[in-house]
Amino acid sequence: METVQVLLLAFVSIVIVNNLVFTKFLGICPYLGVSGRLDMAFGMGCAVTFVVTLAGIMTWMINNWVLATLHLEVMKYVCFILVIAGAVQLVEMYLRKFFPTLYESFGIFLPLITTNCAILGLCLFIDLWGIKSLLEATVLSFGAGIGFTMAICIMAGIRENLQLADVPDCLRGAPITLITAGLLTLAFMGFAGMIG
Amino acid sequence: MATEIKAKLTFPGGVHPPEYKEITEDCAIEVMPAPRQLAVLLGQHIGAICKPMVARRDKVRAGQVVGDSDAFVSAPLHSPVSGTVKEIALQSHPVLGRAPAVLIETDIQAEAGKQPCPDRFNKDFDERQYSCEKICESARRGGLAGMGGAGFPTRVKIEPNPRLPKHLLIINGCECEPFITCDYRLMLEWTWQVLAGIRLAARAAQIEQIKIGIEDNKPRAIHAMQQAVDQSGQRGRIEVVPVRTKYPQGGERQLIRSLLGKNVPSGGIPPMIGLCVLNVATCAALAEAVVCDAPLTHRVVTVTGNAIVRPGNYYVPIGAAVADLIDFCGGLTERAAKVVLGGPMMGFAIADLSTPITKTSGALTFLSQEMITRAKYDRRVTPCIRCGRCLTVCPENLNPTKIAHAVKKNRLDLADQYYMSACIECGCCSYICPANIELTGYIKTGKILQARTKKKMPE
Amino acid sequence: MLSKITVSPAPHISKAYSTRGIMLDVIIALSPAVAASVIYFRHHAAIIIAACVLVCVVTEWLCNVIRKKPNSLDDCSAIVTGLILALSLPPAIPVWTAVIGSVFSIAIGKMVFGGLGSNIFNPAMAGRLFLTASFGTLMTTWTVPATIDPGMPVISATETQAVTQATPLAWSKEAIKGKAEVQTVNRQLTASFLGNTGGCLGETSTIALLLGGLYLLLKRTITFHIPAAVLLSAFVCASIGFLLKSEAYISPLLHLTAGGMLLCAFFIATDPVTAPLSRKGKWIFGAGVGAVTMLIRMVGEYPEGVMFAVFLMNAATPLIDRFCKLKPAGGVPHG
Amino acid sequence: MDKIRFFLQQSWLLISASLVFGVLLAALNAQWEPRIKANEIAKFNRRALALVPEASTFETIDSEIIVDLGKGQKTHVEVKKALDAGGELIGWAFAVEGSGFADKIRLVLAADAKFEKLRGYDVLFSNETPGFGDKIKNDFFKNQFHGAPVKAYILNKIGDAKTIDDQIVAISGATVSSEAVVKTINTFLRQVQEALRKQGQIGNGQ
Amino acid sequence: MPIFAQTTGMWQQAGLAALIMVGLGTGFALVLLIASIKLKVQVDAKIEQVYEVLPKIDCGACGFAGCSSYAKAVVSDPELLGRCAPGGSETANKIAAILSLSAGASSVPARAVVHCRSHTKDKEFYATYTGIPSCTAANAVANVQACKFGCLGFGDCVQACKFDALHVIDGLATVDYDKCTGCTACVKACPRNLIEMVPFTQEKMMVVACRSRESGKVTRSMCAVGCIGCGLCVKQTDLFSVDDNLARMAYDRYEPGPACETAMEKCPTGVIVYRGKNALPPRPAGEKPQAAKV
Amino acid sequence: MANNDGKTLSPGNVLLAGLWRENPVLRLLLGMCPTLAVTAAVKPALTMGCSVIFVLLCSNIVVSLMRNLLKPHLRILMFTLTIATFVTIADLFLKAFQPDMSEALGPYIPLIIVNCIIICRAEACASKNGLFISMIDAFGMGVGFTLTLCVLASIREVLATGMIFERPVLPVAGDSGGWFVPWAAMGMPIGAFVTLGLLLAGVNLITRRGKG
Ligand SMILES: Cc1cc2nc3c(=O)[nH]c(=O)nc-3n(C[C@H](O)[C@H](O)[C@H](O)COP(=O)(O)O)c2cc1C
Ligand SMILES: Cc1cc2nc3c(=O)[nH]c(=O)nc-3n(C[C@H](O)[C@H](O)[C@H](O)COP(=O)(O)O)c2cc1C
Ligand SMILES: Cc1cc2nc3c(=O)[nH]c(=O)nc-3n(C[C@H](O)[C@H](O)[C@H](O)COP(=O)(O)O)c2cc1C
Ligand SMILES: Cc1cc2nc3c(=O)[nH]c(=O)nc-3n(C[C@H](O)[C@H](O)[C@H](O)CO)c2cc1C
Ligand code: SF4
Ligand code: SF4
Ligand code: SF4
Ligand code: SF4
Ligand code: FES
Repeated sequence: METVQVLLLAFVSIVIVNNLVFTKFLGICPYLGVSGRLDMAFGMGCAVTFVVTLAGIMTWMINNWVLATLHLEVMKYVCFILVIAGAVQLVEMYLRKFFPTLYESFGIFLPLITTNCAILGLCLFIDLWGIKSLLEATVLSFGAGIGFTMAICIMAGIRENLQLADVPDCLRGAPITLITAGLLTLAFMGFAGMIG
Repeated sequence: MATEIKAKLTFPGGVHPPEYKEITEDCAIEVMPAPRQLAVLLGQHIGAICKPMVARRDKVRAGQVVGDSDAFVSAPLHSPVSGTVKEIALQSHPVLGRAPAVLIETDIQAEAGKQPCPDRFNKDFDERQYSCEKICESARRGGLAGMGGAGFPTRVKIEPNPRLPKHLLIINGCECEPFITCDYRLMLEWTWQVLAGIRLAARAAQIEQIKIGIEDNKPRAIHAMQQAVDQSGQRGRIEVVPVRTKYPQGGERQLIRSLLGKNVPSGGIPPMIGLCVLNVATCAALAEAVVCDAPLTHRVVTVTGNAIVRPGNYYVPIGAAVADLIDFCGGLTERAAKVVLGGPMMGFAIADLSTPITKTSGALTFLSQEMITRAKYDRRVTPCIRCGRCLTVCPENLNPTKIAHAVKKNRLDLADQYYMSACIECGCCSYICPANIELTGYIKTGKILQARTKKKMPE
Repeated sequence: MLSKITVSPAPHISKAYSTRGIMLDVIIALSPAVAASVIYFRHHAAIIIAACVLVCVVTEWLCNVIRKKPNSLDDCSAIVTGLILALSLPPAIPVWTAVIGSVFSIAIGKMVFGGLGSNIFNPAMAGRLFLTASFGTLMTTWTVPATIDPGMPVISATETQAVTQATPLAWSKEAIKGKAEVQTVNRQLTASFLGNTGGCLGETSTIALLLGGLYLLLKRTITFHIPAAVLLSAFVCASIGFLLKSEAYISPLLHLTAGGMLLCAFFIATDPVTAPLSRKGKWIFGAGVGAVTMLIRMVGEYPEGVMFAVFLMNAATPLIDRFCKLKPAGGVPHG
Repeated sequence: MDKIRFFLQQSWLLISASLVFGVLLAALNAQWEPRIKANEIAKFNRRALALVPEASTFETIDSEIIVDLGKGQKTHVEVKKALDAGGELIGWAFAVEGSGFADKIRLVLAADAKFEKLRGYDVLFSNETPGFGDKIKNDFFKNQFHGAPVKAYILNKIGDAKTIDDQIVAISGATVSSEAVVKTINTFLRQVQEALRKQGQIGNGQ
Repeated sequence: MPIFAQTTGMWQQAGLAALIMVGLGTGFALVLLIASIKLKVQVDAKIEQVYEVLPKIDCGACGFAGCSSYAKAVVSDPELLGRCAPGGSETANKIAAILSLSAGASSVPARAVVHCRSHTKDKEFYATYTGIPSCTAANAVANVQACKFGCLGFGDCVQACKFDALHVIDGLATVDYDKCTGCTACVKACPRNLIEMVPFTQEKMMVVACRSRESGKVTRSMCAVGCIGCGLCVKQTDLFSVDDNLARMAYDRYEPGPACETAMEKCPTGVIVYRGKNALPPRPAGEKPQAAKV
Repeated sequence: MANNDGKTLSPGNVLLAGLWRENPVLRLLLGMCPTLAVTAAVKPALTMGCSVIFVLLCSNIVVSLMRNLLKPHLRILMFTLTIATFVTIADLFLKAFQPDMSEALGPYIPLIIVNCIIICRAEACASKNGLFISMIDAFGMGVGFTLTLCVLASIREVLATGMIFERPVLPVAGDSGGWFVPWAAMGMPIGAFVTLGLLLAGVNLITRRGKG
């Protein structure tokens, strides 16, 4: 019962209270780049969720089972990124070959994700927070993906509306998106401290 | 005087503009003599534009065919007077801008002027003496086209269609537009003729059941029609149904929704759900065409508004210029700022007063500056404040502001996603918008652009 | 005679109200709350309100000048923003703070998005949030209404000087933490109804806000959907807490009358620009505002959650709109 | 064989780069690791030294000290002796951890030789909001603990921050962070005192 | 600190690190090699080519999910050219080159010509138009201006032109031939079909800048510079023809010469003008005709 | 673009490209995450910038040297491997010699690995150009990045704390009687986003005006 509660809190916390985009500035590039249309944003969100869950689990295992036992923490970053990049590339090739429709709808986002800080960032934060159970790491990774999806979908909705608005020329595109993102972080501030 | 009637039947959405019907509702139909010159436009109805059947300097008789087409969806055109064809030339058209027309110089000596013949009809009228085919043929030869606004050739509408069998005839006596009273006067004064037309239409279309929808702000018309139905022993078959006064109650889709609680599919037509909708004036014209063999050359026009000297309901030859009507009605007052062919909600603003009356022109409304800008600070347009009023009033349950914005930003794909094509252009959204945005205008524009990108409209 | 003739697409007549009319209505509806704030907080209130309105108007004018756009002041929306921002500020904040808030409201909250109608977030709340984030101490310093203490001290923000007069909601937070009696808090209901308690300028007097809200409803400037949804969902959430743990959670009625709940329900959440278009959307929006507010009030760290709730739901509005997309009366057309 | 050859043709670069980089990293790490370790200790020492300025070294005690965090969670505390130049015990210092407004808060606590009075605390790590919770780093708040008796502290919203006793005045607008500091100190301080006492390191077991 | 103080520990560590790295490296190299062979997917050659010139950093700046999806999109819709920010114009040009391989280039450039020369002062108005300022919207309203065929001047074509080559000058859409690329966007935009793509066989072309099919009398009453279909130009050269009250020029046969010049001079309303780069300003319009209407 | 193989590239041009014409943050919108995350104050921003210059320089050198040996399916892996190695070196260095900064920057130093600027330069410049041009390019891009970060950070730090480089520049209100009350919001995410947004708008204004 208690673990369930802990996991639930961890999930809510990473989705809302410690949302990677709003509080940790991670994954800003796709957040700005792929939030133009809702369907694209949702596809991106799904792809990120998938990869970040995978990456979170794999890096946790490598870190705790291999590197920590061998006292090779110095190899952490290199291993993390190799695992992420390799896995993403493999998954992409695999999807493209065997599930072309799935690939069309969400696999196209995969290559973009290797250079997405949210993935590596989450792995690093899991390490930094000293998460000791694989289950919690999994929940956190999945939650981070969900949090990213939520953020990018909200942004996409807003941007679709802004397309019809009379935004001053010099603010079109990235600037207004950034300002909107800033105001969004204000909205999520209300949840700060809710889960200790 | 009939008593107050409170109807319950209605549709969701719609608006309640001030009615202004009192200006002309007590003006009996008056015959307007033929003016010196008439211009019979060759495109007056939906469907193929007619080809001229006469040439320059030809003599024509009253009722003679001057234009026709072989197309299935079309109706012939007739000369309302005897006279000479002056020329065939471009003439201002309220919708098409400029369109070819047959210009006829009236032979004033020979022209007695056509009189309406409502006395030919009474309670003993029996439609069964006319065969279905004969009625359809008369409708076609008489050049009948819907007089409620769209001008769809009536023959096509009433002819039985095995693919789309019809089981109910709905007669549209709503006249929901402000100012207009021509249908009202018809129902009051030519009750029997209208009823005869209804029965003929039902016979032609082989429909047993008939409902006549009339807005509850016309208790006298409801009463008159009810009485006529009762007296002619048609009670079980024909039902006079009061509906709530609300614009656009007279839109056929809305009327059907009010009467039957059913929706006509978006972009579809009433026959798809087994219905036929006819306007009362169309019925009156049908009766005349079948019984008196008289083609559609004249119609009742409400000349109204607060900028005309002598408003009223007039029996006008089709092809008479707006200027002639103005002359006949004593001229415009100083305040005139807008001339609208039709009612203020859906009518077409014109500036060329030589524009002729067509089969679908039920009214001519002259508005003063105050009437146009009655609301608001000088019709200044502000950005949409997303108040949602336009959504609330849209009888088709659309999202007008989104469509209009999309059109404005040239995003026709987006406009389509918000079902631009389902708009009936009733104007409720523009009427209600506090920001004064011409939503209907944008939507119309969007439809035109859409049609052009699909290359349906070469011009 | 004909030189004056105009042509345009149909329709040729329109209803007799305008954007400006709507905004003026809101201003009228806010006047009881303005009056109450001046009664309770004297010249402090008057100065802040005047400053906010003035700065908002000037900022909008400046933005228009910079963008070389026609002047848009005559739609009066800047005045509404100024008023609502002022009414949501604590009585004792320095005027310069109000000025910064107003500039942020109009410049960042509204004009960068393209001005009236284009903004995603409620401008007044944007300003208030920015102030809260920047000057937390000043924004949580509640002075006593002048009717209780005519001297009404002006607070200088030293770092350890804490609450002067706790607001009902601050008490509620204490009660949740078990540091105050729920009963003592609940006894503030009457004071909160009249407005004779600590809080933001315009939010203290329930009766003034109700009056204004009623006016807006009667004039049909707003529809009942959003206020009803906000109050209902807040009431339900508060009741659940109250029923489960009445020793920690204050009475739902106090939750409705205290803090910015009514100001929000009638004036802030109803801002048409940042709320959904359709009726169904308005229900969802209102319910969301009520629920998030109560979540923050009862579980979160802040005593008051209205502005966060409104902001959050503003952000979700495009998605709600999309989710509640209307279907044409005759069904979706083919092709 | 061909396959292996082909594979090597394609991949020799990656493999050799891996080799080179791996060796490079390990070498650098070995080179710098002592420094990094020293930095960490230095950081603690710097903070602790500020609290116990007379100390010259801090020495970790050998015995285990376990603190109960409630809810069945326990943690190990590394307690250090502060020794002056002559090797005389002049105080105690140790790092503690609790959860603050936004993230974890890590503090250094120091007490006097008898573990009766607090020598104050300093922040090792915190992520509290700038302008709000990060005022727990400010002197006016920290000073309240300097010289305060080792007791369960009580947080008040109003009061005089200048008097040094068990009454702590909260940072205005950041009650949560203030509370977190007080709660963390309360959790650890007396348990450590108790444990040391039991081990006979202070007060001779009464 | 002495260099290589912990020599043994270090070499152990280095060995381990190298082992792990080499293991990972070899593993991935192997797996990816196999995958790249086994999972090869045939892609449209053109998309492949475009992809090759893209920076392949999948930054998403183009609004697409990575370079490959942008490559795919731009191949099917060349309007998306130039979205790649990191690649810049260099990349855009390369893509354009790839995409244009199939597009046959015609020898004579076609440029837009507005077939109206009526400025505000030349036109007759019956009324003030107060509706939406767009040509398409206004064209749906009767009598916005007397001539049903002339330029409305609300600039739908200006909006459509991506190259800033069109401007409404004094109520008349005017092409800037230094900028026009002949993309035909404006042709589609004009609701009155006034804009036609004319093959510019010469630096400047002689055009009949009118589309009015009204009778001469009516045209005169509506516009000071409209074609009245009098046929004087036809008498000079057979490059002109009149049909439906409107003179037309056979652009494909056009050669400058004295006959054309005479026709231009003889034209009573001056509707024959030059259009093109450094075309002379047209002859000033005659008197504005008296309003023939009420 | 600096990577045009046909044309000869002048070093000055390449350098300037990074500083302004193709400034990674302001013009290419790359590397947004660190830009936003570490600009609450100038010192961490500068540290971050220097780390990026170091990594960029090293990885460009390595990539440029082995540019002719790359196999397509292993290219990305090769790049990330190189970058990750140098990032780890930078991280170790900071931990050893700048422990405070290392702590302040936290995971954002390792996140340089996925900073789009570096992989973008590796791909767009180093893998196509010789050593010299690649180095110049790395230096220009890195300095452009650092300068932008510093501009952003100084605006934020002044408004959020009244200080620059932790030295007071505005008299902060308090017992000593200053007038400036710090805008804490500028130190929070909102400050980062809005300041960068307005900065970008300013840049847009300048460049569009330049084009006429
Ligand atoms: C393409 C088309 C086909 C139609 N076919 C029929 C038909 O078969 N039967 C019929 O009764 N009406 C038909 N109509 C007429 C419509 O039912 C309707 O009466 C007409 O569009 C005018 O309606 P409105 O004034 O509400 O626009 C047709 C209309 C259109 C545009
Ligand atoms: C918004 C709107 C309002 C209409 N109002 C009326 C009306 O008041 N009376 C009427 O007879 N037809 C009205 N019509 C036309 C009807 O939809 C329909 O075309 C007509 O009743 C069919 O009969 P007809 O073919 O005999 O004209 C309206 C149409 C629309 C789109
Ligand atoms: C942007 C923002 C950040 C805040 N950060 C903190 C914080 O880090 N620590 C804290 O204790 N309170 C913080 N607060 C304030 C608390 O949420 C809350 O107002 C306080 O705990 C109770 O107020 P009081 O001190 O007036 O009782 C913050 C408030 C805002 C608006
Ligand atoms: C009912 C109503 C409520 C409004 N509430 C607000 C508000 O809470 N905050 C605000 O800045 N403007 C408000 N406005 C004014 C206006 O809509 C606002 O400035 C726009 O968001 C600016 O685009 C309101 C207007 C109306 C009609
Ligand atoms: S004009 Fe169209 S969109 Fe507007 S209310 Fe009528 S049907 Fe709806
Ligand atoms: S009625 Fe006008 S202001 Fe209101 S939502 Fe519709 S378009 Fe916008
Ligand atoms: S839209 Fe195209 S064809 Fe027309 S003027 Fe502009 S560049 Fe020329
Ligand atoms: S040429 Fe056509 S589109 Fe252009 S302004 Fe004239 S009428 Fe409008
Ligand atoms: S820098 Fe973070 S996703 Fe690109």
